[in-house]
Amino acid sequence: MTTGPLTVVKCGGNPSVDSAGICADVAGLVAAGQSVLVVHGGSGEITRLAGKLGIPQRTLVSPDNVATRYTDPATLEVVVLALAGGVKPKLVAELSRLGVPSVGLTGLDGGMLRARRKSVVRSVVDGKTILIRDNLSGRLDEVRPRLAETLLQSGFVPVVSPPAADEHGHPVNVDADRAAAALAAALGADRLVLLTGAPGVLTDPGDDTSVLDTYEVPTTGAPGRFARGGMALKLIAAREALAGGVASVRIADGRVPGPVSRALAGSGTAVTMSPLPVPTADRSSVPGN
Amino acid sequence: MTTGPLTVVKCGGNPSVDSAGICADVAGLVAAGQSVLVVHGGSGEITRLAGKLGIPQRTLVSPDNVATRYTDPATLEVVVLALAGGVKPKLVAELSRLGVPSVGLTGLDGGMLRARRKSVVRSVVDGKTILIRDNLSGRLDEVRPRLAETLLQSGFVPVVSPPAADEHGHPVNVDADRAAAALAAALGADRLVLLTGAPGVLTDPGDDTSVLDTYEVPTTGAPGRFARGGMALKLIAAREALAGGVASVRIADGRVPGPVSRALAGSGTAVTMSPLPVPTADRSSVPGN
Amino acid sequence: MSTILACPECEDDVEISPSARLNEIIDCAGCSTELEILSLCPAVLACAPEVEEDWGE
Amino acid sequence: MSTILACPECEDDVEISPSARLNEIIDCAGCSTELEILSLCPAVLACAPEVEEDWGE
Ligand SMILES: [Zn+2]
Ligand SMILES: [Zn+2]
Repeated sequence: MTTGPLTVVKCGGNPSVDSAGICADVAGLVAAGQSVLVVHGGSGEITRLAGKLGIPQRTLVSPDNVATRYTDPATLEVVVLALAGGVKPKLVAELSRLGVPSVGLTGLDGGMLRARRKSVVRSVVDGKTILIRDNLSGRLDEVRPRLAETLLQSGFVPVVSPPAADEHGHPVNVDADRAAAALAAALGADRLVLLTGAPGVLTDPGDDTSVLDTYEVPTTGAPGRFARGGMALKLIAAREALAGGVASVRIADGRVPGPVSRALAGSGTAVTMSPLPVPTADRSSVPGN
Repeated sequence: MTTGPLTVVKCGGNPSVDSAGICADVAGLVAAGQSVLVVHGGSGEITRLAGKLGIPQRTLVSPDNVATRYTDPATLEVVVLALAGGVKPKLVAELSRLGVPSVGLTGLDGGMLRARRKSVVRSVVDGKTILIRDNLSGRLDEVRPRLAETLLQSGFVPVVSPPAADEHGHPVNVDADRAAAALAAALGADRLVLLTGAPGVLTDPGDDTSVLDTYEVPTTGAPGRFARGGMALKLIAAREALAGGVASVRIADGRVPGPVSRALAGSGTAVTMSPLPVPTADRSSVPGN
Repeated sequence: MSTILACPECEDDVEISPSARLNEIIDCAGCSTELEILSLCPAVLACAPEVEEDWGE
Repeated sequence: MSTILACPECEDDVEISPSARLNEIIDCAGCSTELEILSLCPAVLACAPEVEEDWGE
């Protein structure tokens, strides 16, 4: 029913990100005849619910110093509860109140997000490298876009989050930024907006005014010298979207009023990829359709 | 994509109901070219999660002795967590493992289920009738079937549960049996199967062999003398489906292997409605489309 | 000790027992109106709101 | 007291310190193979499984 450009918006689990403002912007885009797909995380809600349920939260730190949530089976249950039962119905209800027909989905629905579970991961604990085998997280290796396409064509706004399904059909946690990038690529989206708790890519993480207008990620390997902490993940997600054919990828502030419209108007950091003639590994790992 | 008959299956929150068997039956129907929509409750999971979260569960008993869950705001949050984040992803994952592309939905998605919140309800406490004003439950008054139709036409099995949205777009709990009946009527379903923790309508609730082959509900008022406890709700739901044009409505055992195929083969109780020439109030309260 | 109030509908005496509860419904003996106890101390009565009768909810 | 085991790859001595942890990775000084401590008491070593290197996960 809609024929305008498709924008994929990822809003974080950062509690400071303004979900009401995001929903209002989505409503504006939809009213203007555009298509939108929303991807969300929910780290704040996961932590809150895990605390209430008395499930200890641990962090895995890889030997190259990337921190991720240790998703043991009890934590995966909390992740799904918090995302599918907490964050998502609130976003859907808010969009609905704004007159936007939206549909909450996880990667399990319609077999949309498929991941390969990492059966063994390394984590650094007290300076020692330990192998962890019960971590239920994975790397996205396939997007089946038919469900999202069907809904977008009928004028619905899909609201998507982890988990994905592993090779045996069991839920696994995946990175929501990279899920947004993979969906944007698979759906042939025109734009990907990754909202975060910072004004964009900063040269000095302590100085919000050090935001870069543009940032060029290398086609392979580490995403570069201003990629610290969670920003490294976002830049890898951005690269995957660019490699998958998404023309415009921006990392922008989710804490301001009208965060999506501001980002689309040019605030935040536009991510580009240094050109390379050969196809990258990332491109082949996320099929376009 | 499917052109066969549409069956709506309601599976209860009763932990004894065999959800793996239900999913296998749904897969069989889909493989045979039929369409299926699943509606689920989750009272067991709601009670379990409320207990873990330390949220006391109370029951409202109406002056005519019907018991319902007291859904204060904290309980509504648990209801949504348990249904959308607990029961539903497990059903979707199980169907997916069986090769059935399914999509988990609540009544909020696509504005599918609309309810009028009962701002005041009566409850009997210690022999006194008390008015309760913070109960977030409502009576379904509109089904917007477009989302479910879109998914069914594309070959997906919708897996639906409460909550519904009230007149202000806020979530409210609704009875899942009646939601199944309203969806069956609105979608023009051929068959409604209400699975429960009993072999059907019993003349003696203590004797599983006292199951009736058929049960005729009056067109209005109390559903009759064998309608005790939760069975009264199911018979009212059955009546609403029949009044809405669903040709076949059965109440059958969800605890046995192959519960759906057994019910469709004639086990359990077929519910009929005593004929009455004038339209009933129930018919007008659940529009067909 | 019971409290005596006037029925807001017919002004007959209505007795509120010491065991009465907030939001309890009592019937006026004079006019049969259903009254709700809106407050216990001080005792306040009002006509009870109509509640939709709905089989099975 | 440290335990000494033979490297399953090159049979060189590998020292397991008293502070070693289950599933810890240690490098064999002789052949540089990564070894995993599969059990502490008794100490058991095996070649560590390959772990996919994946930036950003
Ligand atoms: Zn009176
Ligand atoms: Zn060695």
